[in-house]
Formats: sequence, C-alpha cells, structure tokens
Amino acid sequence: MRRSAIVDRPIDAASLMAEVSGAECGAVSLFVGTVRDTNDGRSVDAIDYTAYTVMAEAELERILDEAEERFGVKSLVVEHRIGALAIGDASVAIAAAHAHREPALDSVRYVIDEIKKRVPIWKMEHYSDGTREWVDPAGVRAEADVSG
Amino acid sequence: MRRSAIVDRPIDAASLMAEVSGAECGAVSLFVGTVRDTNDGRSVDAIDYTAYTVMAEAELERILDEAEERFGVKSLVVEHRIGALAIGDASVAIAAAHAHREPALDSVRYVIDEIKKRVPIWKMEHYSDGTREWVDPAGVRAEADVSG
Amino acid sequence: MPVVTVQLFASYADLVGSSMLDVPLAHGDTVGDLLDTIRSLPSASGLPPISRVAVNRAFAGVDTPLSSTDEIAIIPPVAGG
Amino acid sequence: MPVVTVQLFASYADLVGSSMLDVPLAHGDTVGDLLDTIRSLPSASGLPPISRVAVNRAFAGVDTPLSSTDEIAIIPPVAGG
Repeated sequence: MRRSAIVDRPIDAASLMAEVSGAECGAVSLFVGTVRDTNDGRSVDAIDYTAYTVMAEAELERILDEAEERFGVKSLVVEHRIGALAIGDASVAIAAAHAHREPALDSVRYVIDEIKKRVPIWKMEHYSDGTREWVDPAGVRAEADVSG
Repeated sequence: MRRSAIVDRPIDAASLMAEVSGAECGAVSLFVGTVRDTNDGRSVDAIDYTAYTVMAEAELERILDEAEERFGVKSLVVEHRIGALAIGDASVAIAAAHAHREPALDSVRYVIDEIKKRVPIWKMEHYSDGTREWVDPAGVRAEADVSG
Repeated sequence: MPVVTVQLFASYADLVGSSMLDVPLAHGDTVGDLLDTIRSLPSASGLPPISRVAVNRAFAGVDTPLSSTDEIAIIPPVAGG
Repeated sequence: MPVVTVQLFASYADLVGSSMLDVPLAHGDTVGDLLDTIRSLPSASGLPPISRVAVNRAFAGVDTPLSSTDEIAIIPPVAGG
C-alpha cells in the first residue's frame, strides 16, 4: 500500500496505520503533526492551511518514490490536511511499515523532513490577540495585509 | 504523561497516542512492533513472550529517564506485552509527543533501540513445521530442549 | 508579446491582491528572465525576493526555458507539516 | 557456606530444567566469582557462556560484590521489541 493525498477532512491516523500494516511487517511507524496552541511564544487559536494542491500531490508522490528507493519501504501512506484546523487537529500523518524497524522509522522521518522543505503548503496562524500571519518557518514572517 | 509497563493484554496503540498528546505538542510519534509471519525465512505461527518482569519494568523506566534527559521529552509512554501472541499482534508500542518533531522522533527511536539491547524479555517462536525456538537476535539460536 | 499567467499563493497572493499575475514572456525566456520581468511589474512591487518557481508542478531552476503553455507558479516559503 | 538462588529465564531455564539455581557464595564473592562457580556446577553444565548478570534488577559488571540478600539473575540474550 502506497498512497499520498491532500485532504480537506479530518485525518484518521489509526486508519493510516491499518492501511500499511500486514502480516509480513514487524514494524509500523507513525508520525502525526498537530496544531499547537502556541508558536514562537504567541498564543494560537486556529490555523488555516492552504496548498498549491496539484503540485503538492505531485511532490508528495515524488517524496514517497524517494523514500521507497532509499529505504526499501513499500508500505507508506501520507495525508496532509488543508482548510481550517483547530488546536489539536492533525495537519499531517505519515505511516510506514516494514519487516524491520529501521526502514519504517527512517522513511517516516524522511517524509516529514521533506514535506517541511518542499511541499507547497502554507499556513496562516490566527492568534488570540486577533491578529493573523502567514508562517515563514525560515523565521522571516510575512505580515499578512488581510489582518483584521 | 510518562509511563512504562509490561502488560499481559492487547496493546491499544491509539490509547497510547491519546495519552501523550496535548495542546502544547505539535508532534506525536508512534512505533508499534508486531508479530511477523516469517523470521529468517521460516514461517512463524505464534510467539510466546516472557520477561523478568520486575527488572524489565525497572529497565524501561531507566530508558525513559535517559530519553527525557537526552531529548527533553516528557510525554512518553511505552508498553511491552508478554504472553502468547498471534501474527499481527502488537508486542511493543512507544508513543512520544513534543512541541517539535525531532525530539518526538528521536525519543521513540531511542526507546525501541534500547529495548532491543537491554530489556530482559525473550521470545519463543512457534514455526509452521511444529518446532519452536528461543530467538537469539545475535544470530546464535539456542535450540529449545522443550521442542515437540 | 505572449503573456503567461503566474499563479500566486498564500502571502504572495495577499501581497499582490490576486492569485494570478499576468507576465509578458519573450521567446526563449527562462525562469530567471521571468523573475526579472516580475520584479519590474508595478503590480508585483510588494513581493519579497522570490526564491522558488514551479514549472508544470515541479520546482525549476533559473535556467529552465519557458513556453507560454507552461503552468507556472511562484512559491512562497513553504510551511506544511 | 551461604547459598544464593540465581534466577533463570527463557533458554537458560529450559537448558537447566529449572527457573532457579542454588549457587554457593563465599564472603566477598563478586559477579565474576559467581559465574566461575556456576560453570563448575553439574546442574548448570548445559548453559552457554553467560554474558550478562543482573543484581537487584539492574545489569552488574563482573567486579560487583555480592551479598546473600541480593536478587541475582543470569540474563540470556534479550529478544524484546
């Protein structure tokens, strides 16, 4: 089972685990990214995720190709959610299974690291003080001119 | 939430994830080890896990101490199951949560790696040909004199 | 001169006030040429230095040649995960 | 001479045919001395070379001194996970 998707509904991590699991796999690894209530010391109420969806899907597929090539992992599923997310909601989930633990662990880490670098997805954080901002993980925040 | 346990009932990985998750954590990592249907090319029907339970529990606690010290992860739960397990059953599950992904991923990997090295748990594999053996991961199998 | 429609997202779309930007494209223009042209457009004056361009749904280097049928997007710093 | 009861598990228990092994312990004996004594016992002749000993539920080096009240176990190669 290999699958990637940009979704606009809640992510069911348990279902991703079930998708990759099989009698030949002794190791299942899962990573879930969730919306935190604070970022850089600011209190966050919610996040809007937006994507260049067709490219994000293509980029996710390329990342899965690379993970399979590097780690020999064929059971690998990733979903990234877009839209309005609340605190605690899962924004991304990656599940991998393999006969042995190292490839399962390595491939999950590879996929989340690459998503952070290159999948065209953006998030606007809504802060408790009423402001909002596009997040730039490089540290240079682009003040949104839509704040209000 | 920090907890370790040797259990003799099924492991509920989703419940471990829920235990470690919190609004301040943006990353949850989970590893589940399951019983495979083959090992070293031999067809496996089932596995009995046994432990030096009081020491295994103490060793798991020491491993969690070390993971917290090394990676700053306070939300870390591990369960290892003992008894008679069937193909696909989870033998071990480790869940970690942190504000950021690296400590969550690193601590899960550390805990499973250390479990494999030093927690006094053993497994007897039951093969489809009717034989059974204590597994020695170092590769030197101790032929069980209880086979039959 | 043909015009290509460049897709904008997130902060770039907010800064320009649109999710599309029409950019004149000369025959033989590369991604680098396109970026030079964008910098000269009054409508794009609010954009920060652009680091990444996608052509046909994949990142493309500055030497990549462009045609008017390409799907082109400029990509703000990504923040998925 | 006092005797300590050494706990056996898994393959070691099967090889000895018991989950306990009574081992004479001299005053001042260390883990290393205990292992030498075990090797000399006919009842333990089936055991492979022992790599690890636990004293009071933690791994202990060969120089660790023992007392008759210690909880002692010899640990076969572990296979958890």
